[in-house]
Amino acid sequence: GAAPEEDTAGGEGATDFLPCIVSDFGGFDDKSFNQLSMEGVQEAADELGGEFKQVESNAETDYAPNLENLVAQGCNLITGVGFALAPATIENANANPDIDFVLVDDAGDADGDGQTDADNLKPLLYDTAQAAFLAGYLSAGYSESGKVGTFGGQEFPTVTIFMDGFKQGVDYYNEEKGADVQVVGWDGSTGTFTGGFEAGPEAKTAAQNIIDQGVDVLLPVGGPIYQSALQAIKEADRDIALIGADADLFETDPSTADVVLTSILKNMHLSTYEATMSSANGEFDATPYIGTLENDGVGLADLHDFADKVDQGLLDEVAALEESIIAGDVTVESYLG
Amino acid sequence: MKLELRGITKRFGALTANDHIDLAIEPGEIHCLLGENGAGKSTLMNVLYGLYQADEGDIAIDGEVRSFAGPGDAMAAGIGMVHQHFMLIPVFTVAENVMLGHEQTRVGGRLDLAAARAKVREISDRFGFHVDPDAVVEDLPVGVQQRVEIIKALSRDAEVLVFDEPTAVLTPQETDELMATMRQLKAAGTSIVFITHKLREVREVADRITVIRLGKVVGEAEPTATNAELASLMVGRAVELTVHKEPPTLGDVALSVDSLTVTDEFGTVVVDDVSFQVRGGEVLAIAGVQGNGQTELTEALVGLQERVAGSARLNGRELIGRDVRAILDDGVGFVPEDRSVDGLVKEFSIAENLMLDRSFGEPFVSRGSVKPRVLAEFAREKIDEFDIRTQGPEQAAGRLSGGNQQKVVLARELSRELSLFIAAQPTRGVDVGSIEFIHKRIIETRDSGIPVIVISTELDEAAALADRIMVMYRGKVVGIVGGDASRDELGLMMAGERPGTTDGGTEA
Amino acid sequence: MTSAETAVPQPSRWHRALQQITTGGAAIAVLSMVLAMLAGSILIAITDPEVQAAAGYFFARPVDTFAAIWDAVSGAYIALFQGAVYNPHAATFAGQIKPLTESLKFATPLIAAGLGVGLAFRAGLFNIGGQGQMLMAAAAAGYVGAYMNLPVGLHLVLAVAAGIAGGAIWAGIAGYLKARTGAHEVILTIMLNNIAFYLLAWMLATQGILQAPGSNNPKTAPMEPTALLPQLLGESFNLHAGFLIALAAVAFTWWLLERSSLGFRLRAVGENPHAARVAGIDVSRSYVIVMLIAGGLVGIAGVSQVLGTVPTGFGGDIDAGMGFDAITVALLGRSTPLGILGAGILFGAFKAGGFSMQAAEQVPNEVVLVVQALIVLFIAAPPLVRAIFRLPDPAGPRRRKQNGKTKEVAR
Amino acid sequence: MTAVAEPVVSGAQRRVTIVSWKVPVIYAVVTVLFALLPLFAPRSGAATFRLVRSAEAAIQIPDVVLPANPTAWVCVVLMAAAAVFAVLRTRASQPTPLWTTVAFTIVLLIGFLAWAAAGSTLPMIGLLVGSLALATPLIFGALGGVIGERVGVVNIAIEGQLLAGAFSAAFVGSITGTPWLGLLAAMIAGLLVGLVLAVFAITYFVNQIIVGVVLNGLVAGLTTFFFSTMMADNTETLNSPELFRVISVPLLSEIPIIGPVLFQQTIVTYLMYAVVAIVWYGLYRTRWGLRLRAVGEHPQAADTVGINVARTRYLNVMLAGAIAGMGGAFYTLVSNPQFGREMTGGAGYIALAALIFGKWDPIRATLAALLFGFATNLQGVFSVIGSPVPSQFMLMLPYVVTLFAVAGLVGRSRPPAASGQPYIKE
Ligand SMILES: Nc1ncnc2c1ncn2[C@@H]1O[C@H](COP(=O)(O)OP(=O)(O)OP(=O)(O)O)[C@@H](O)[C@H]1O
Ligand SMILES: Nc1ncnc2c1ncn2[C@@H]1O[C@H](COP(=O)(O)OP(=O)(O)OP(=O)(O)O)[C@@H](O)[C@H]1O
Ligand SMILES: [Mg+2]
Ligand SMILES: [Mg+2]
Repeated sequence: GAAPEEDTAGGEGATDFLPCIVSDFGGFDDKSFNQLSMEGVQEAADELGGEFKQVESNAETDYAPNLENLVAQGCNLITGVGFALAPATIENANANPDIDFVLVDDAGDADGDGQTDADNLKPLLYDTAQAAFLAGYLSAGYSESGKVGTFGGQEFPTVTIFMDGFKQGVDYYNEEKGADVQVVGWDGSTGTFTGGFEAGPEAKTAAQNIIDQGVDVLLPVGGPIYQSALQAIKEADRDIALIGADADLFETDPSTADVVLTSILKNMHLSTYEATMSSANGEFDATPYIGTLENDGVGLADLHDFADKVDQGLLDEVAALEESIIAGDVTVESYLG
Repeated sequence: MKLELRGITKRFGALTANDHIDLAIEPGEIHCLLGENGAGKSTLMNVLYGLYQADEGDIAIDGEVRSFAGPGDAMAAGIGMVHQHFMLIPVFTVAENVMLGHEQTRVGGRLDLAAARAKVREISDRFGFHVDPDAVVEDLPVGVQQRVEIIKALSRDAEVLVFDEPTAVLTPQETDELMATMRQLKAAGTSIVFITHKLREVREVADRITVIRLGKVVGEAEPTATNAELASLMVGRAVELTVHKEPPTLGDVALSVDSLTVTDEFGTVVVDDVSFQVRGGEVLAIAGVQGNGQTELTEALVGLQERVAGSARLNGRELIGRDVRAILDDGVGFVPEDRSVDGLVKEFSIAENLMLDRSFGEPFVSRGSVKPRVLAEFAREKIDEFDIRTQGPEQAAGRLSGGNQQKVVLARELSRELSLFIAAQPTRGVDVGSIEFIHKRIIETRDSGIPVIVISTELDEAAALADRIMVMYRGKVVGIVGGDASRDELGLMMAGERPGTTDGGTEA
Repeated sequence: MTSAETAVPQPSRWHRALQQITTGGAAIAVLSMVLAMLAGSILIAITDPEVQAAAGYFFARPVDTFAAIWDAVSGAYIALFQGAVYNPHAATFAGQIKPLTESLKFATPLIAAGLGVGLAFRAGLFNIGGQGQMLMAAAAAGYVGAYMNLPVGLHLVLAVAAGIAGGAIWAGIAGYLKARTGAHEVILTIMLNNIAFYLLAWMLATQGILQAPGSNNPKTAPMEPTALLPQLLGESFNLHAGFLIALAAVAFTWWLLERSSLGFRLRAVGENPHAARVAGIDVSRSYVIVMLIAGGLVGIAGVSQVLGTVPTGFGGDIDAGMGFDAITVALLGRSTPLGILGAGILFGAFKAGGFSMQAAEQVPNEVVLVVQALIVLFIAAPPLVRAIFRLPDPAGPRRRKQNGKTKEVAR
Repeated sequence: MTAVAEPVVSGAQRRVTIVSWKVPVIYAVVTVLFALLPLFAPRSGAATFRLVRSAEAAIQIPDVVLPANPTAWVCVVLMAAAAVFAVLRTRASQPTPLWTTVAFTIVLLIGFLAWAAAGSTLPMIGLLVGSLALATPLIFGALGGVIGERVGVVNIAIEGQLLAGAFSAAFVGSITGTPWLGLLAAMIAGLLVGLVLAVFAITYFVNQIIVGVVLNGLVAGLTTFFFSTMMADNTETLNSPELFRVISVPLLSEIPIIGPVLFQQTIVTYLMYAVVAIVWYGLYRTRWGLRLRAVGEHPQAADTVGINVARTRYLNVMLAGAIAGMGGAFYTLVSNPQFGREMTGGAGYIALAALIFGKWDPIRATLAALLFGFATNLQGVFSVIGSPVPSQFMLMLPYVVTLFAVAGLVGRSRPPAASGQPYIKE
C-alpha cells in the first residue's frame, strides 16, 4: 500500500466521547449477548466518529478490576454485559456519578427494593419470553411429529427465559387447537443442559438425544451451542428446523440458512446503541429499559427461506398472537414479571 | 582381548572419584578390584562401560584407543557388565530383559520372544543355571536376578565381563556356583573384572588383585595374600577380621514367639508356624537363603505385616496386633533389610534421618515443634560415635556411600532405649572396615543384656555374631543350632535338610 | 572421600561474586521475564491496529512499522507496569501506589491456594483439586457470610472458619478415599472439582441455600458487612485482610514444614513412604491429614475471594481458574512457603497489570497468560536462559567433558 | 535357588486363600441402594428400548418394552441372588468369578434404565453413539497420556494438545479446504506441544507437572488469542473447515445395534480403533514398546543395554502429542466445524483420569474413557426423557460414577516406576 502523509492531524475522530464495554466470561466473540451488545456500542462510536474501548473478562473476579480500569481510562459511558456484572457495575456507578453506566440483562437492584441502586445506571432487560412464546406457538404449528425440543447451556435465568417462553407458546397452541404437541428438553422447571457454552461434543450429543426423541423443531439456547445443534440436525436423517436465539441466525451465520426456521431476537445492539447515543448527546436517562415485543426490544426474526414452507394461516395466527401479547390479552410469564 | 585403562580420571563436581587410574586386564584372567566403600570401583567400571565419560584418560583395546559414547559402544566392543545395582526391568520377564537392546523381531515388528527364550535356556543350561525365561523378574529371588544379569551379559558374547559386587546378595552355595561359572568363562577365554568386599572370594578366584583407595590405585596383591594384608591395604590400617566376643551372659527369656504365621496378599504362607525364644544378652541369627520367610518374620515382629497369626511376647507383652509405632516405642530397634527403601529417607539430612522414628515427642520434639539445636547436637555426637564419613549432619543421607548409610540407620536404632534389637542384613555391601565396626556395635548391644536378632544370608556373619543360629526354609524353621555349627551343616539346613545332630535348644 | 574434594582450587572472591550475580536465581528470573516479554511483544505487535496499518506500506516506509511496533509494545508494557506496581500519573501518592496493593490483592488467593498445592506436594500428593476446594470453601464462607446474622467479629471469624472447613472437608474426601482405597488422588481431585462445580451451581440456583432471596440469578446475596474482611488501607484501596491471612498461612506452613514434627512426618511420607512406615509413621493417616490442611489452605483462597475481593455476592466461577494457577505458583515456588509467597506476588502483579494493559492499550488478556506461562517455563529451566544469553554455567567444569583447562587445574 | 539335596522339610510352600469380603459387600450395598428406587420412587408405565436408529434401517428390530417397576424388582431379585452367590463363594473361600460381576452390572443397568425410562422411549443406539462420540477425544488423549507416562514423562499437557489440535484442525482445514490436512495439522500441533514438553522435561529436567500445567495455560492463551484476533471475524475463511464424512463400513454396519454404533463413523473414529489396537500391540509385542516401557520403568537399565533414553523419550513424547492432537481434530473435523475458545473444556484432565483409572494400559484406559462417555450420555438421555432430578445433579453423574468406580473397584494403581523422573546422566 501507499504510505499516508506524515501529518494527518485530527485523525483521531470528531468526538472525545469515549464509550466502553466489559464482557462477561463469554467474551465478545460469543455470537450472543456479549457480541450483540458490543456491536451496538461499536455502531454508536462509529457514528460519533470516535473510539471505543472493549475489555473482556475471563472470570467473575475480573469484573471489578476491568470496570475500575475503564474508569481510570476516562470512559464516559461504561456498559457491563450480563447479570454477573451487576454488583461491580452498581458499585462503580455509585463511586463515579459523572460517568454513565449501562447494565445488560440485570435490573441493577441488589438491595431488592425494586429500584435501580444507582442514579447513573441504566438497566437493559429483555423479556425474551414474549418472543420465545411466539416461536413456541410457531413451532407447535409447524411441527408434524408433534414434538419440539429445546436445550440450554447452563441453567441461568437468561437461558431458561427462552425455554420457558417457548414452552408456554407450545402449551398455548395446544390449548387453542386442542393439540398435544410435546416439548422435549424442558418441562418448565428442569431440563437438558450441556453444562457449559462450548460447541463441543457434549452440546452435540445433547442435541442428538433430543432429536432421537422425534422432534422436528429444535431451539438451543446458549451462544455457540447452536452450532452443535446445527451439526446434529445435518447428520439426522430427516428434516428438522432450527430456531436461533439472540440474533437472527440466518444473517449472522449463513451456514444455518437451510435449516433455520426463525430466530428469537434479543435486540441488544439496538438498546446499547441507543443508550450510547443518548449518553453522547447528554440525554442519558437511567430509567430501566425492558425490551418487549411492543418496543421491538425482542421479537421474532423473519422466516427467510422458510416463509413458504410454513402455512400462511399459521403465520397470521402468530402475527395476531403478537398483537394480543402487546395488548396484554395474552400474558407470557417470565421472571421479569 | 587385552583391555587397558590408562590414566582414567573422573570427577563429580569437586570430588575426584577416579584419579589417574591405570589398569590392565589380560585375556582370560580374573582380575579382582578391591577397595572400601566409595573408593571409586564402580565409577571406574562405569567409565569402562561407557555409562560415564572420563574427564581424562583413555581406554585401549588390544593397544588401540577407543572411545565409548555410551554403553552401546562398549557392548559392541565386547564389554559386558553385571551391575552392582541390578539393571533389570522389574516388570519384564527374564526373556524380555535379556533381549532388551538387541531384540530380534519377526514380521509385523513382532518381538521374537521364542528366540529370546531359547537363548536364555541355552545359556542357562550351559552354566547350570535354573532360570525360567517367562518368570517376571520382580517375582524372582535376588539370587536368580543375579543370574539373569549374568545371562544378559553373556547373551551378548562379551569378551570382557565386569562383575560389580555380584555376591553381596548370594548364598554361599550360589556364590560357589557363581565362582565356578567365572572359572568356566575364564577357561573359555573371557576376561573378568570382579569386584567384591569378601576376601575369601578374592583369594579363591583371583588371578590378580588391584586395590583402590580414595580414587587411586594403591597397590597390587597376589591371591596368596592373607585376608589381613588385603584388608589393611584396602582400608589403610589394620583391620580386625574376627569379632571378639565373650560367651553370653544369658538373661531371662525376653522374646517368646509362638506359632507365628504370616500370609502374603496372594495367600502364600510365608512364615509357617514358627516358634522360638530369645533371651536377654544373646544373639540369635536367622540364616537361610533369601526369600524363605526371614524378612517377613522380622517384619511381623515390628508390626509391618498385615496377615499375621500367632503370638510374639516381648517381656510378657504381646507384639502382634499392635501398630509399628507402639512397638518401636516399646523399645524394639529395627534395621530393615533394604536400607535405601525402608531404612532411610534419602532426601533428608543425616540429622533428620536420625530422628525418623522418634518424631512424636522427646527428646527431639516438644509441643509439636522439632528442636533443631538438640537434634543437631545429637547428630554430631552420633556422627562421631559411629564414624559416619560425611561433610556434616546436614548432608543428605542419599549422598553417603552405602556403608555410611548403613551406619546412619544403626546409629538411629542403637541410640534408643532398647528392649529388643532386630537387624536384617546389617552389613550387606559394606566394606571390611565398616563391617568390623558394625559387628562390634552389635556385640556391645548384646553384652548390655538386650536380646538381639540378626538376619543374615552371609554364613560368615551369622557364625561370627550368633550365639545360636536358626535356619529357615520355605517359611518353616529347619532347626536351631549353636553358633559354632559348621558351614556344611548350615548349608544343608539352608537347603531344607533337617540337621542330624543338633540341639540348639529351642527350650533355651 | 574428603581428601579428594580439595583437588580443585577455589576461584577468587570477585570472580565468584560476579559469577553469582550472572548465574544466580535473580538474574535468571529477570532474564526469563525479558525473554517472555519479548515473545509477548510479538503478539502485541501483530494485534495492534497501528502496526497493521503501518505494515500495510512496510516497503514504502519501514520506519513507520518499527515506530508503531515500538509504540504498541512499550505502551503495553508501561501499562502493565503501571497497573501492577506504580502509576506515576495518578494524582495522589495513594493513587500512585494503588497498583501495588492491587497486585497484593490478586496475589492473596494465589498464595493461599499455592500453599495448599505445595504442601500436598511435599507430602507426596498431587492436589489438582484446588478448584473444587475453593468452590466449596466459597460456598461455606458465603453461606455464613451472607445469610447468618451474627455479632461483629464473631461473624467474620465464623465465616472464615466455615470456608476453611469447607475446603478442608472437600480435600479431606480425596485424602480419605486415597488412604482407604488407594485410589489415585489425581483422579479423585479432578472428579471432585467437577462435582463441586455442579454442586455449587445447584446451591446457587436454589432458594434457601445460596441463591439471593427473591432473585433468579445463580448468585448469592452480598455478604453482610459484619462478615467482610476489613480493608487494610482504607476505602480507597481494595487490599483486604485476606492478605494478612495469607501471610499468616505462609508463616504457618513454614512452621509446619520446617519446624513441626507433624510436618516432618508429612515430608518423610512424601519423600519415602516405605521408610516412613517402617519408622512407625501412619502413611494413610498422613494422607488424610495433609489433604485436610491443604484443603484448608486452599479454602483461605476461597474465603478471601468471597469475603474480601468480591464481597457483593458471587456466582459459580468464583475460583477463576486459580486452582490450576496455584499448581504453577506452588511449583514455581519450589513448594516452599516463601517461594510460593514470591511466586504468588509475581502472578498477582501480572494479573493486575493485565487488566490495565487491556483497558489502556486494548491488548487482549491472553497475552498476559502467554507471557506468564513463558516466564514460568524459562525460570524453571535456567540452563536454557543461560544458553540464550550465553552466560557462564555455575556448575562450571562439572558438566564439561575432556576440558583442557581443568586438566591443568587438577594437578 | 537350586537345592543341594532333596528338602526334608515339607515340599511346597503352604497356601491359603485370602478371603476378601469386598465383592459381596459391594454387591449387597449396590443391590440395596438400587432397591430403594422402585421402593420409594415407584414409576408406572413401561420403558421402551428402541434398538434401531430410524425407521429406514435395513434390519428392523422390534422395540423392547419392559414394565418399569416390575422389571426393576426382577432385577433387584437377580442382583440379590448374585449377592448371595458371592457370599456363599466367599464363605467357601473362593473368589467370585468375573462373569458374575459382568452379569450383575448388566442386570443393574437394565433395571435402572427400565426404571428411569418409565413411560418413555430410550433410544439405545443414540445412547451408545453419543457415548462413543463423547469418549473419542478422551480415548485419544488417554492414549497420548499412556505413551507419555509409559516412557517416563508425565503428560499433563493432554488438555493443551487437544486444544491445539482442535484449533489447528479448524484453521488448516479451513484454509486448505480439506479435512485431511486439518487432521495432519492437528497431529503436528499436538506433536509440537509434546516437543516443548520434551525439551523442558527431558533436556532441562524441569518438573514435568509444571511444564504440563503451564503448557495447558500457554495453549489456551495462544489459541484464544488467535481465535479472537483472527478467526472470530473471519469465520467463513478461517474457521469453517469441511467435516469428515461418515463412512459406513460395508456389511459390518448392517449388524444390528453394533453396526450403527461402531461402523457408521468418520475416519477419525476408525483411526481411533486403529490407534488403540496399534498402541496396544506396539506396547506389548514390539521392539518399540519393549524399549519404551523399559525406559519408563528403569531408564538407567535401558541405558546400560545401549538404549538412548533421551531419544526414546523425545520421540515418544512427540508421538503421544500427535495422538492427542488427533483427538483435538475430533472437535473441529467431526463434531462441529468450528473452533471456539477453550472448547475442550477440561477433557484433557478427564483423559488423564481415564489413563490412571485404566492403570496406564491402552485397552483399560479406553474402557475407562468409554465408561465416562457412557455415564455422560446416560445423564444426557435421562434429562431429555424427563428426569425429576435437578440438571446440576444429572450433570454431576459421570464424575460421581467415576469416583465410585475408582474408589470402590479399582483401588491402588501403580504408575510406571520412572514416570515423572528425569534421567540425569553424568
Ligand atoms: N553419580 C555420582 N555423582 C556424584 N558423585 C558420585 C557419583 N557416583 C559416585 N560418586 C562418588 O564417587 C565416589 C566413588 O564411588 P563408587 O561408586 O565408584 O564407589 P565404589 O568403590 O564402587 O564403592 P562401593 O564399594 O561402595 O560400591 C563415591 O565416594 C561418590 O562420592
Ligand atoms: N547424585 C549423587 N551425588 C553425590 N554422590 C552420589 C550420588 N549418587 C550416588 N552417590 C555416591 O555414589 C557412591 C556409590 O553409590 P551407590 O549407590 O553405588 O552406593 P551403594 O551401592 O548403596 O553403597 P555400597 O557401595 O556400600 O554398596 C556413594 O558413595 C554415594 O554417596
Ligand atoms: Mg560400587
Ligand atoms: Mg556399593
